[in-house]
Amino acid sequence: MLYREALNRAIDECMAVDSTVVMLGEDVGLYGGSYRVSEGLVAKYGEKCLIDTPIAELSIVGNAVGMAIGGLRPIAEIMTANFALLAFDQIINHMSKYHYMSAGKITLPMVVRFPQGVSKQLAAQHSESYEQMLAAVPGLRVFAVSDVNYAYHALKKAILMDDPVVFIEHELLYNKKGDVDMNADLDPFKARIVKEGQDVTIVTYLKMVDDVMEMLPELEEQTGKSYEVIDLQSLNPIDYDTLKNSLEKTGRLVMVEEDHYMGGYGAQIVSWAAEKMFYALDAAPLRIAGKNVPIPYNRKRELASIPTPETIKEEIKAWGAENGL
Amino acid sequence: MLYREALNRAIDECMAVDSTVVMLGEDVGLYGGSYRVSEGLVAKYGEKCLIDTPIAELSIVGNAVGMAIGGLRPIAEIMTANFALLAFDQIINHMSKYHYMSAGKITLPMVVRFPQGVSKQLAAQHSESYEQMLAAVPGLRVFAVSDVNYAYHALKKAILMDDPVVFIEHELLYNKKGDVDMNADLDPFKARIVKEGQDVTIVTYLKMVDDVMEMLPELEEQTGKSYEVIDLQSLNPIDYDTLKNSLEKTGRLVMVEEDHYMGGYGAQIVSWAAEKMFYALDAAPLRIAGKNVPIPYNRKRELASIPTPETIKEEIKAWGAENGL
Amino acid sequence: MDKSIAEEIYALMVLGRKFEYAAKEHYMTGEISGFLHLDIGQEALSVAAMKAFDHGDVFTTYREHIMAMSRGIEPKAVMAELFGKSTGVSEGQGGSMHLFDPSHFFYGGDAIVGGHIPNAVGCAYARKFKESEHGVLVLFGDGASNSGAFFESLNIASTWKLPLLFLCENNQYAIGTKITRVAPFLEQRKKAEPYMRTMEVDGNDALAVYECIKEAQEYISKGHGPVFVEAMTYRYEGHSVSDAATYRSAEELEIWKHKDPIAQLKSVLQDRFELSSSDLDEIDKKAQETVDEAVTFAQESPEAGVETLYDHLFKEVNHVVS
Amino acid sequence: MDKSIAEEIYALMVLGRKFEYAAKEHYMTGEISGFLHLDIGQEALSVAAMKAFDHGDVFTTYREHIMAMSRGIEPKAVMAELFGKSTGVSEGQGGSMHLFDPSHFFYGGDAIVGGHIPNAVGCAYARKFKESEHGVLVLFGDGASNSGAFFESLNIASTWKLPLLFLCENNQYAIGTKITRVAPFLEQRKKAEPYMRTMEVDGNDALAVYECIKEAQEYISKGHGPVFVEAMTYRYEGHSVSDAATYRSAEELEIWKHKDPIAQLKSVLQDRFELSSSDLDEIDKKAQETVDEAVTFAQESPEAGVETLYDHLFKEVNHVVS
Ligand SMILES: Cc1ncc(C[n+]2csc(CCOP(=O)(O)OP(=O)(O)O)c2C)c(N)n1
Ligand SMILES: Cc1ncc(C[n+]2csc(CCOP(=O)(O)OP(=O)(O)O)c2C)c(N)n1
Ligand SMILES: [Mg+2]
Ligand SMILES: [Mg+2]
Repeated sequence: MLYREALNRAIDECMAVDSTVVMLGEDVGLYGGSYRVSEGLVAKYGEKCLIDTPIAELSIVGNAVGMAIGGLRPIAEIMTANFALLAFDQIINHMSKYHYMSAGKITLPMVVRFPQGVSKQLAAQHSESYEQMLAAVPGLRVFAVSDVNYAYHALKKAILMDDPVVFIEHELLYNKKGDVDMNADLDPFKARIVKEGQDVTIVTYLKMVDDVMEMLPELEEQTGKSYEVIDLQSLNPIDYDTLKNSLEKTGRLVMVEEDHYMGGYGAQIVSWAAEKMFYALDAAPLRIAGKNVPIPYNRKRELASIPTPETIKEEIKAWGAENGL
Repeated sequence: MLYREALNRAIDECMAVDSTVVMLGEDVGLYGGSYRVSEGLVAKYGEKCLIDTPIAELSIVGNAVGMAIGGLRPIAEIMTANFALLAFDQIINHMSKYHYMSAGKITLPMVVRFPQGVSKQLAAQHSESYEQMLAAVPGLRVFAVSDVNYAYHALKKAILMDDPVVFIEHELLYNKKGDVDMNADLDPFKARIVKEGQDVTIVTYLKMVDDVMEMLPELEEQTGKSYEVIDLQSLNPIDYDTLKNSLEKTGRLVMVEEDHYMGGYGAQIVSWAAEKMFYALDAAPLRIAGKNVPIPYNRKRELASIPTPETIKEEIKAWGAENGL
Repeated sequence: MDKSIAEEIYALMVLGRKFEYAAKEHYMTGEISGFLHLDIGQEALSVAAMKAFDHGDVFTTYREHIMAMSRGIEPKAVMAELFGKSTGVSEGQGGSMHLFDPSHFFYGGDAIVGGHIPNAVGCAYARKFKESEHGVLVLFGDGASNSGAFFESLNIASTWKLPLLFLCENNQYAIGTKITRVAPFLEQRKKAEPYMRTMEVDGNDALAVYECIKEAQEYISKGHGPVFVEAMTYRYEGHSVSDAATYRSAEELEIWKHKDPIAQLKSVLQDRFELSSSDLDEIDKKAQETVDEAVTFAQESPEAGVETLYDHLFKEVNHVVS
Repeated sequence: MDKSIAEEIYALMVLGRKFEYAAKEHYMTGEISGFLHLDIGQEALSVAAMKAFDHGDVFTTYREHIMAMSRGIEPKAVMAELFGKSTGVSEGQGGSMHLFDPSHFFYGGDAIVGGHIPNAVGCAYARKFKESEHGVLVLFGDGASNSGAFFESLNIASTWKLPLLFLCENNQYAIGTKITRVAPFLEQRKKAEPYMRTMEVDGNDALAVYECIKEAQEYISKGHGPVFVEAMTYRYEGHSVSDAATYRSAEELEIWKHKDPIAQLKSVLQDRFELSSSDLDEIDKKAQETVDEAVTFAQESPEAGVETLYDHLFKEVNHVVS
């Protein structure tokens, strides 16, 4: 099934088992969601559970917080990451803090979902990534799942658990195909080893997992080395154990992310490795990330502003050569 | 003069030389600003230039963007960092992007200022720091100046230059005393070496500079080592050259920041050092940062959630001992 | 209006005022810290609205001690919260601005101006969804009535016909800024007129507030959608205890002190309900005792230790810790 | 109404529609990408408003090709922008949604619904500050009329008495959602009534739009403060070219096609101003030529190279680069 179908399935099943699960957002009801994630659900659960909202992102998240206080399990959909900025007050000042500030008296079982990243020429106001901001907020759990099967299980977990979750998707993943095993017992808080390897650990997440896997056969062939690829899945908390085990084996770290280099999420991973794994590292780590520019409309420039399979491969090769790999 | 007086002086002088400089925000006019930064200015320049706004942060920044388009040089004041979240759409989707998206046709000579950080028991919705989010936005310049003299010069530069600037202050710095040399020719884009040293480079900024300097004599005495303290001042761009020179000399890096450890701004500095200075480092770097919790009201817990001179000193000593300093 | 209700409201108003003065006193000693927003002068509104709105959820702002107590939260637990003690209503995590008690359906103390209004809208949606008897009351100031969060909420609550009572406490000032300098008119209810029924009430007249909120509660509970009540009032103290309030004239303050809500209700109790001065003294005395007890309780209570700093960060404990 | 103005408006409407169809065609070939929002069916409003508002700044949305051309920006420069070429009005950095040209006082193409309205408010403040002749026009949709940014702007523009013309293009849909499902009423001008004068106009009647905007422009330029104009209209195409618009009935679309703005103005030109069919054919022909030239120009123009990726990130070049 497609990635978006897996998300749809997860929401559908949660609504079936728990009548307090509702979803709200722009065009999520009759229209079925702008990326078709909620397609068909309004016919099954009605407009009471699939709530078309005005274009008012602050309220979408703010209302979801209130619904959770009132005993529902809301899933708030924001059409695109850039619009989530309008809801940052509600996400950061309210959703992330009420449980702690109330000493646990208020519980917010809710999810905020949105797609992010560079799709195709949507320009600067529709192409950004905000995991570096949201994963840094205490009191939130942040998922960014690349695998279709894990996406299904992670979203179910996010909806049915009692803590507030930000669930980040990528516009280019919605039509990705994959098998979903509904009975699998998966832990979305654990990082996923996509491919085992001996010489270098590549840490990445979301759409970059696919870009890394795309160039990997060539990279391995051209360098004669073997690379371990880790998909973080949960950006907060970070499964440091899995990273540690891998780095102890390889001694070399490459971090790949789509977002801008300056202050990007990967800085946390690399700085952690420098602090806690310094003596296990055999070489300087490498961060591959987007350029520090707003995303241009022109396709060539757009592609030049983010990592692609080709540039990832070339950067790793150059780094390997410089660092005695 | 006091830090807040230095800021006042900078604004005053800019308004005196350029009649297009205006300041807007809640209580900035008749009240003189909640931290008294604009005190007395309305009497000199009138309500046309000191604009009291409604409580509508999105509009405060959004209006400032439009004022800049219309030929003014607005300074937008947000009372506290947490409220700036309401304006993140305008800061990130508009202020940072119009110049680039328009291929330079639109210019936004504007400043957004706000204080941040833990003051005294203001609780979770009034105590946060957002430099990690804003310094990561391409198209913005971000200052966070600790020194009174530099604060004066940096704010003048920010107001009179043509690029959009986020100017971050700290609630506990406003009453800090210092001398201002109006004729000095200072470059606020350069990091400031607060104290020279040989064995360890401590990188920090804003209020933590003072906390580091407070414990430094004891630390040096107790460890018998000499520490170089660097105040970043400009968080974007980063003056990597100054850091590089220092690390080449000391081979050891400690990064101190008040914000939460997870994804904090310091991760960028440490990850950069790991990437670019790896072979110059003699030991694992250390990041000292706040705990990953919203800031509690209770004073003891509040203090336990952020670095203090005492904990900074103890963490550095323990790290030094573990890393053969 | 029942005598016993009037008396109960009066007793809470007296308690409230004494509580606020005690809080101020212990702020000066340093036992209380942070921002402390006193409700003195506005007791009629805070108490009578809570008493009238007897079934439903309440969302309010950082100026909420008296509302919390009127909802039934123990004065001790409120004072201990101000002292940052673990016996406080939010165990010292929140302080004066953040008093949460779902067992009293009280979600009080949001410190983001306007930020709690969308939360109240969502809660009203949940109540309607569950076909509950509960409606929701959301209190906010004249300053909050300029925020995007407020405006979006008027529109949404009206579209969804929610059982939501918007209660605007118009004390004419947002910190140092007079409302008429940052809005085109004094009466904030005009903003709600395109969307819903509006009502106005003298916020210093406790019994009028009581009747008005009762009527509004009945209206929303009948499924007519939201309603907007505006109450004019005035705070005697500065915005918070660190504000000297030099932006207002002494005359303006005097005018309002002549309309003092406690004095007004006192006359009514004496004239209409024939309470004797010894009855009134008794109320006073009991209030003072309660406040003194609350202070002693707060002083003697323990602080939460720093070893539990990570408690309540999440409800579900995860095996992977960041 | 002057004949030459009516003719000019008609010519631009015809040009606009042909331009939009050409853009759609070249989207299908892949030469244009991203989001492409067509203005077909709404040409009367887009053209006549721009022609009437002849001195002042214009802030608008992502559905702005026709407005940009009506403001005087070359069709070539607009088409080249859609193609992502360096000869485009934003040098290919912005694309269809971001056409900026301060030399024509056109700040068009914000892709954050409602996000440009506070910018327009600020610009109007600057114009008033400088005692300029300029007022500001801000165009937005029915969907944007639910956003906090919009509501805050009504309040602020009214408080500051700014020379700002709010122009609501009510085409009844925000992507797939009918406005009456997410607002309590169809007429969005009701939201502005507490704050300012409101006017309504048939958005498909170009001459009526022209007269109305002229009147509104005069009103704001006289210092009366802001004004709100609502124009009802309808888009024939989906929200963007990737939307099949299955949420509307064929009948509804038909009803609106009977009120086609170009056909309406054509009759007026024939009946009232006695244009011959050869005059009209000539206009058609010229429009087609202009569009064809624009496409050829766009196709033949160069793309900006990736080596200039960092150009225009900042205006002031700093010695320290991040
Ligand atoms: C979003 C936001 N902006 C600014 C502030 C700072 N602030 C706290 S209270 C206040 C005034 C609020 O006035 P009003 O709504 O009238 O309530 P009152 O204090 O009069 O009860 C302001 C500006 C804040 N807490 N939140
Ligand atoms: C803040 C924000 N939220 C959501 C979107 C996605 N979006 C783009 S256009 C649109 C509908 C806008 O409708 P309306 O204002 O009526 O304008 P129209 O498209 O009808 O011209 C939406 C929801 C956006 N671009 N920005
Ligand atoms: Mg007030
Ligand atoms: Mg529309």
